[in-house]
Amino acid sequence: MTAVDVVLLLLGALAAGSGVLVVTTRRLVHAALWLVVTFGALAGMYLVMTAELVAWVQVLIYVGAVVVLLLFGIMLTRAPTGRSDDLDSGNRPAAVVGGVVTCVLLVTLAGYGFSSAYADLDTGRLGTARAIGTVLFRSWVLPFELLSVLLLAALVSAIVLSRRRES
Amino acid sequence: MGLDDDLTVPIPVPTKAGPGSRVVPDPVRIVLNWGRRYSLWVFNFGLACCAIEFIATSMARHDFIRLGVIPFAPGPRQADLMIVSGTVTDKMAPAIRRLYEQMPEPKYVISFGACSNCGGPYWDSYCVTKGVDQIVPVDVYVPGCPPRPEALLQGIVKLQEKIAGESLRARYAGRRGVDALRRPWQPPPGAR
Amino acid sequence: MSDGQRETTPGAGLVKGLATTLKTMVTPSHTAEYPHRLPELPPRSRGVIGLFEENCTVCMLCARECPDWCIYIDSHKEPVPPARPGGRERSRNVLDRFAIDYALCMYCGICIEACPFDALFWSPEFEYAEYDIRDMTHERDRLREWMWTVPPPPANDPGAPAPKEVDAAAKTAAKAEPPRSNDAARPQPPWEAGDDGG
Amino acid sequence: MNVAVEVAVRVVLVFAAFLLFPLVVGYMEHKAMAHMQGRLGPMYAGGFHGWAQLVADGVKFAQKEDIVPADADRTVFKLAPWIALLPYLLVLVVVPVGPGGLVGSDVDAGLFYALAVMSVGVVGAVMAGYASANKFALLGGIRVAAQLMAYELPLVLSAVSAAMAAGTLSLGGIVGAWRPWWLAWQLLALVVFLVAGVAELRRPPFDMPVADSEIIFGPYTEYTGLRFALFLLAEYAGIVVVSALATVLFLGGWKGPVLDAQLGWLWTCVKVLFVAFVVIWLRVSFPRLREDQLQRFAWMGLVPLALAQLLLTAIVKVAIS
Repeated sequence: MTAVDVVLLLLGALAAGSGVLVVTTRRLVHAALWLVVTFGALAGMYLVMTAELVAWVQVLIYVGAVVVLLLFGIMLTRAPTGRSDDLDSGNRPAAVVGGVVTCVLLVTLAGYGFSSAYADLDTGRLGTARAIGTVLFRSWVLPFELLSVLLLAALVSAIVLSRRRES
Repeated sequence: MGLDDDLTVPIPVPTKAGPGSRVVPDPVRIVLNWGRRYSLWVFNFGLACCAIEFIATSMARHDFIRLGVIPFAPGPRQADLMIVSGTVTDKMAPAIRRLYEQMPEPKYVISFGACSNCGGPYWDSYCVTKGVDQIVPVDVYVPGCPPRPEALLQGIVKLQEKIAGESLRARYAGRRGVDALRRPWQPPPGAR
Repeated sequence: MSDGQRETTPGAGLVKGLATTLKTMVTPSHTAEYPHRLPELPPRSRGVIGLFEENCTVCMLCARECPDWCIYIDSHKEPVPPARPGGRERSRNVLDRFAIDYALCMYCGICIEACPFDALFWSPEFEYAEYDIRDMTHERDRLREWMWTVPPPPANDPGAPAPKEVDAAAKTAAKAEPPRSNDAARPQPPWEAGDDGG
Repeated sequence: MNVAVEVAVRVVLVFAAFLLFPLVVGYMEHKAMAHMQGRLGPMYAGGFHGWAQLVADGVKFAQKEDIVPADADRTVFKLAPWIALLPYLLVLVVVPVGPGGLVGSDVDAGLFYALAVMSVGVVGAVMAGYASANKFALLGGIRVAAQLMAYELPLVLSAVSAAMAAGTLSLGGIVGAWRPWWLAWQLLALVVFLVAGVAELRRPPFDMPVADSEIIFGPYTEYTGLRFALFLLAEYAGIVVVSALATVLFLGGWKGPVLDAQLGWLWTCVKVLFVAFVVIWLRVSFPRLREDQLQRFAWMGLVPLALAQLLLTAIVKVAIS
């Protein structure tokens, strides 16, 4: 076990731990703030795995935008500084079951799908912007464009949904 | 400064100052005093015509930033110096007291003009507080009705001299703060 | 580009704003540096009231006219020996205390106008902020010190008629009355003394 | 061993710059603003033209009473200033000051690193707004969040334009590829970047979140003493960082008319201070925008402009290659 492994494990534990705190804390805003820690730990894991660009994009998009958006939403609707006991919905068992099933599914899928994938970390050029750009716009350009169409559809539908009926 | 020599009722020590003020060997004390002296973020409590003179002092011609009086602290929490300029009415008094208490220690008050010194022209009005020093302790009184902007500058210089010579330990060890409000009956001037 | 078009160019206002501030920055500032340089106060500035106590007869008019009641006067009577032997003994008022509470004073100047004997004068001094409100009541020695800071009245505008009292005094002088002796014995205000000396 | 010493020296240098430059910018703000308003600014603190005004402020803030409101979320309240301040320190590490690796640490995707870390700083202000248990602070926090979301996009897009032009995400690489004629080519991106940067720092005229005449001081309403000073420091450090990024991306960093190799760091400093001066200049010249004007300006003005610049960059890039 190398030092990198240890750091990776620690970061993973941090991500998982703060993830649990996100769903168990009784303070709404704390949940969002723990989410920052989770995303930060995730970004750290990407870094350790030499996926530099992904790490910074993770921070930029998730911490810088998504969490801020979440906080914005929370503060816009309600912002109790104290504990709020109605955060717990009483669906804990179902949530645990759902979480475990998802976890197993994901781990299995990832295990099967990428068990044969091999990356040479020693060259250290895998996670750079150039490498990712090359791969993205050469081998994976079709899925990438499909995804962008999906996002566009989501955007358009959000606009349609939020439009006021003119009648 | 014989404000509270003859105070009989013990009053709890007001509040703690920031951590930096508790270390007070002499050279440090001079540095600390220097910092407080030249960084007086001012909080304007303008209530009447004196406020106009106060604003004039903050403007380009007199520009009290030269003396380190930074206008205007956004709120009481960031302020070091409150300048009460104008007629303090009994209705406004609680607000002044409250904002004064919201300021963090160490804090200073300048009473600017006759009305806030002791009621001024409204000394026998039913609704005017006879001097802001009845509700908050005042460090420097600036006379005038209204005083010239230069008079305020002189008051500020005077306050800075006072700050340069003071010791925070003495300030907080003694019973200062609210006790000026509860000082005993004052003999009429001249009977001293 | 014509002027009309320039008015509507987007961003022209923004540029103008930037230019204004920049221009102000490179021109000298107009700050009066008070603690270093004393201000040049206009004549008849109402800074503080000085007392010329030789003129005061303790008539109490000022204290009674003061809207704030901020003037404190104490006095006692002293017998004055008769002018001639065998004459009746007179009494005169002697000023014991003359104090003005500048915390209360509203600088209306009514006392100065009410004084029939010209004992009170406006001085432009303004530097008397205090740490304690009780120190704002200034006794007569301090008021007398302020008296020496009273500036001479500004000269009349060219061609203006002389003030009424000067006219009256000139007429009286024209009647060629011999000067009363106690006038000469009375100490003179500084500007008059200055006139004599210079 | 040598590596450790070198790292230590770099860390110390970056830290010194982090402490010194905000003070210089703060003093410059005092003086420039004063003279732009026909005043003199601080004159007494420290003797010569009040050079020590901000030092005095710091000394004073250190001895102020430390107030945490009774209803506040204490942990978050105390943590917020640090979260607001530290990202700027971390960004300063990757800003290249001179040729030949004169940089705290050369990160490959330096541009993305800088933008990502900078956006974290805003979380500090949002935390402060929420944790103060004060309605003005809350309003300020909401405005901060809304402003960040509006201005992050044009900021990133205009920065990306520079990266596209240079063909690299490394900040040092961008400066290396920079040519003087880019000033014309990337002018629009420079303007958008500066405006969005000023807005992201919540500086006037985009200071609705802290508008002290409307909502006291927004998220910082309840902060006193050292913690408030940290927020102030974060603001000035933010100016330095945004100016440094603008310098590196659009103004050619260490490249100057003469003596690039020897005096590169000096050119960088001069340019950074100049951009910081422009930021202050904007503050003095323009009144505060309204909240809705701000959002409209971002979404309907800056974003299309940034996209247009991106298109122009792409066209020119293809044409010259």
